[in-house]
Amino acid sequence: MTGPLTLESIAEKMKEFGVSEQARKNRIRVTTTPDKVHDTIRTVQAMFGFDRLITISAVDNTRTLELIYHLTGPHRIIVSIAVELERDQPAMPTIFDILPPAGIYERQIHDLFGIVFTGNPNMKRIMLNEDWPADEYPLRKDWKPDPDTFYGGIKGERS
Amino acid sequence: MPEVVVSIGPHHPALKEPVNFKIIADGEKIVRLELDLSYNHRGVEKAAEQRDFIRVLPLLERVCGICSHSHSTAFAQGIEEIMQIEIPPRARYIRTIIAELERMHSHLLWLGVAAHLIGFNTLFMWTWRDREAVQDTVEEMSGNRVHYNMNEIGGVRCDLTPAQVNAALARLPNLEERVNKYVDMVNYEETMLLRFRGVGRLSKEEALRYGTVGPTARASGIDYDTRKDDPYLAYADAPWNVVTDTNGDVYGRTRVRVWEIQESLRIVRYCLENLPEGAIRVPAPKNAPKGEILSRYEAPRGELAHFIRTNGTDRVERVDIRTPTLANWTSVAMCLVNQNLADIPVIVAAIDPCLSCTSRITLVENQTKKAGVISFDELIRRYRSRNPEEV
Amino acid sequence: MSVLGEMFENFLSRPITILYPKEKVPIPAAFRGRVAIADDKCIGCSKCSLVCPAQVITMIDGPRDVEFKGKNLARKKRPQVKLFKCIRCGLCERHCPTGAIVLKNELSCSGTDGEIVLTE
Amino acid sequence: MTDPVFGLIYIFIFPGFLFLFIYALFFAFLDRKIASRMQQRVGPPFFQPFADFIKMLGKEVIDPAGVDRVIFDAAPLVALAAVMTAYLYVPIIGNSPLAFQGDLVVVLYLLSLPTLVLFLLGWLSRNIFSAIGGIRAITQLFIYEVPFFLALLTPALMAGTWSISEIVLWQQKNLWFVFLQPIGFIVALIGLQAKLERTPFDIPEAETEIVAGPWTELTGRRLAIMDLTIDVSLVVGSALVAALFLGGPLIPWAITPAWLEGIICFLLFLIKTLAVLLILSSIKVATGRIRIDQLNDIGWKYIASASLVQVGIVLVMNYLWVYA
Amino acid sequence: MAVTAAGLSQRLVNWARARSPWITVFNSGACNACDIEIIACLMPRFDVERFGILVKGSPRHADILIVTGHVTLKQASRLRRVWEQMPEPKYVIAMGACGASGGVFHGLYHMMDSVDKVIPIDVYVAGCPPRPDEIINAVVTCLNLLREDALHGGREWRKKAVPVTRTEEKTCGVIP
Repeated sequence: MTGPLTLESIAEKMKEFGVSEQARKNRIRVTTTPDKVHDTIRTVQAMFGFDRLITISAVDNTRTLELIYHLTGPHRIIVSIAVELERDQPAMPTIFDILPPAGIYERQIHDLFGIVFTGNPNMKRIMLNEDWPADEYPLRKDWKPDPDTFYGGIKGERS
Repeated sequence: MPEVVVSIGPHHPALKEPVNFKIIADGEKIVRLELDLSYNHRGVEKAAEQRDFIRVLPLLERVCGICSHSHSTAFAQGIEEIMQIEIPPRARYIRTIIAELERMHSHLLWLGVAAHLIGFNTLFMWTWRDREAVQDTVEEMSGNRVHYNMNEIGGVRCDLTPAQVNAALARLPNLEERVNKYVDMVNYEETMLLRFRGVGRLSKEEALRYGTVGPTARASGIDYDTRKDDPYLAYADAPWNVVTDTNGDVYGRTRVRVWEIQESLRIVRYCLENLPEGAIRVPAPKNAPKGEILSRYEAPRGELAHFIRTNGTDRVERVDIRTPTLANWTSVAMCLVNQNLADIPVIVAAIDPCLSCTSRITLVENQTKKAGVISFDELIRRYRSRNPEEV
Repeated sequence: MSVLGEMFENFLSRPITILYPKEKVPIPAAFRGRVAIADDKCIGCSKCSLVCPAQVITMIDGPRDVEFKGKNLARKKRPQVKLFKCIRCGLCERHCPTGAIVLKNELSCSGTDGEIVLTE
Repeated sequence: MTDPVFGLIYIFIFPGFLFLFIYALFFAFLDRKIASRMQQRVGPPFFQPFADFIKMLGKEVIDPAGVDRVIFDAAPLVALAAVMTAYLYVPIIGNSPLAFQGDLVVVLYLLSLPTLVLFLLGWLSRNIFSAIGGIRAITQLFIYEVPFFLALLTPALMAGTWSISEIVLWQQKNLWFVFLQPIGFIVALIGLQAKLERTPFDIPEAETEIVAGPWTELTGRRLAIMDLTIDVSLVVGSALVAALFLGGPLIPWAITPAWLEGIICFLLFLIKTLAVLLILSSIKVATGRIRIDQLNDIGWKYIASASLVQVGIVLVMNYLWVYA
Repeated sequence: MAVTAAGLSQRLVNWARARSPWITVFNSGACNACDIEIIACLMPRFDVERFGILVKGSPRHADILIVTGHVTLKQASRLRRVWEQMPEPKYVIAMGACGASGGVFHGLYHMMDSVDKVIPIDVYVAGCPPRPDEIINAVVTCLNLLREDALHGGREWRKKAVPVTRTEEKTCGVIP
């Protein structure tokens, strides 16, 4: 598999989906838009055999919510596909249909960041307690726990 | 026979960790199930954002008690790569030794627990007896049996003295002999064969499709091992092989694990004998530059991935921990359908679930093939009203 | 039935159990056990309290003159550790400039009061 | 059984209730001790089962919501009474004074009662684990009972009597049945292991699968009595196997003072039951639990056919014996 | 000294209780380390069966509840229920730093911080995780406490009120 497949060729191909750069050895980072994620993943899957989803990471960088899909395959190259979403009412098409393990990661992100993955058949509350308030997402940067509520809160961390 | 709902967990003798299975069973056969794994959610990721690099390592170590070294090493090597510092070779070797000792103790532990789950307490006792040798070694080296706290950004906390190295080397021959015995036992012991063969089978295609990692994947014939694919620490130097098996069932996973103990012993022996001289740490800056990294590490259960993003301060902006157990859960849900009620603990244990790692997770629901007589919620409600005592 | 041989071998041999309260289990020298604070060495710098991940070290009033690098210092505070809440990570020992706070290779006690504090 | 005082002593003190109680607890201790020594551990002290029993008697009794208290209290007592009664027909020192033609069948049925009681308790507990455990117990009963009965009936066929004491007498005159019917002996041991729900047949109370099966909801004295029942049936079962296959307490020659003969017979009884216990404990330690469907498979395919083969051999031997 | 049958039987029961502590382990969301060390106690090296300790699956059979770790919100109600299911007399051991205060997780958003906000704790063990010998020490401490309680005729003398939490209110709504 590794013969003609080089980092450069993959990076070159990925240019059509957005900004593509070679981050460090064996890593490619592609920045794209939400509507192209599905196509990008399909393309890397079909053309270069990226059949394994390592994880989906969500980051709140205070301006936007960022989703990063990490994929790898038998050639040991990791491609990270990053997209940015708006902070209010973030929505994202699911990739559950092409990569079944994504279901778990998507629901986890939904719980902690409030990103809705449209098309995921099972978007129930999973990680937090049953009586956790519906519109509070603890891993967002601006989330501050209410010290009076039942769920305690992060007590003053010394800096 | 009507379908019954069996709710196993979160407090159940087979499960040392809280997890809940709602199993809809037809007699002894499982029709479908629902897993709820989030009893361990603590919010470690949020806390990690608020502590500096010194204090975050003990926190990440306590994400999980069995693979504690994995988490802190994955994090430390990610931060070191962002800071662009190279740790000294001696520190690399010491980290490798601890990592492989941890893998050995984890696999021995798993073998014992798997034996316990099929009621084979003798093997349980024996493996845990022999595991004590590993634990003693680790305790001598690091000062704690479980949470070693060996890592620091830029190296390791304490050095190995020649006496410790010799004591560890002296324990290895006995351990090797015992592990060879376990290889025999796993291959020829009748009750284990009866209970493990053909249970929870995953073909190579399914294992790939459901994204399994670690021994679960390797038992299905996928040679996916981060230590070889993306060598870190001292794995490029040491002589060892990736172990695979083609069975794909619990039996295969057991065999892969016992063989991996043998490989780990080889790595530990190599590292102890070729321990380089020199410093054990380099000074690390207080703040890390801006950057992001996906740090991969082969934990005992499979590939562990830490996605770390830093923002130029002394803490991370985000650390996203993808644990091997999480990657394997989808396959468990698939394995369990149409199996026996009695096999649930074995199948679930076969991926060596580490739920506290998976602290933050999930529920997989299988699409049912068979329509029940009454609705699922109704079943649950009826069941609950009948079983107020149920935990 | 490959276990039968070893089973009867074990049956006839002595158990390997350490009869704990009577015989002590060997504790390695590196073992990180109970916290101990040497009051005469402590210069009250609060580093241990800042670095503790579990936040179990609080600084209480403890005025005393201590010697540090040949100079006499008038320290104001000294550390106090909540014994049952210590996670024995060893960070305080690693960051203490004078070696006043150490994790001894001793076992901690068990007790009925979770708030026990340790200052000496 | 003409003398009422003797009858009372026989039933309540020796070898009846009191002795049986002590011996059963001792048996439970030995069972645990052997297992722990085989695992290179020290194991419990000798008073452990007694302390457990007393402690459980002193614990709070909790009624699970919605259960019938009377049945829940009475069922363990019925089980205990059944196995204790069964013990009275097994020869301990010489022959049982209560022996009658056909007591073997009575003993076998009395020994089956604890399983039925367990099923009842599991079903009444209103706990899903207990119910599954109860169903498993009754399923297992159907599997092992046939081979076990067949295996224990072959000595009766050969001796031509349905009384345990007379079978023992027959062995005194001829040969122990363990040499004549080794297959039957093995099947009987396996059946006994299954009847007592010990590994590899602890399917109904599989701890790691269904918590404790029918036992889950039992607390306090109910649990104590059920535990004692299992211990007593261990004694009765091994005494039965010792009597039917190992020649029981009788020795082939007579010893002049009757009291000395009594003591020797009693020692023989102890040694033989302990030998059976050692075998049973070894089986327990050396195996893991099998699944109920595997038990079904193995039970009907191999164990039942083995016992049938034994019956056939016995019939042929009987034929040859009579016409020889 | 008057020796009554009732007094004797009470002494017998107290003797038996101190010699047959059956434990059940509840993982209230801990990191596994404590659970591993508890199982390590059962192993040939330490073998707690020589004290009569058995690990039971059903809380109905147990005398001592060992809670390993801090209590996550989701486990709090379950912990309370397991504790309520245990028959009297019952004792609770909180394992390690997490049991006492949440340890390194002290103050995180999805946690109750310490076990005694949910159920009363009798014995604390220090360590993260405690060594097996420390766990044995804790059980011994618990048995001493049991003897003392027997002298005082109950645990009330220690004046450990059962804490009332919001979890309890919630739980009581579920359990009939």
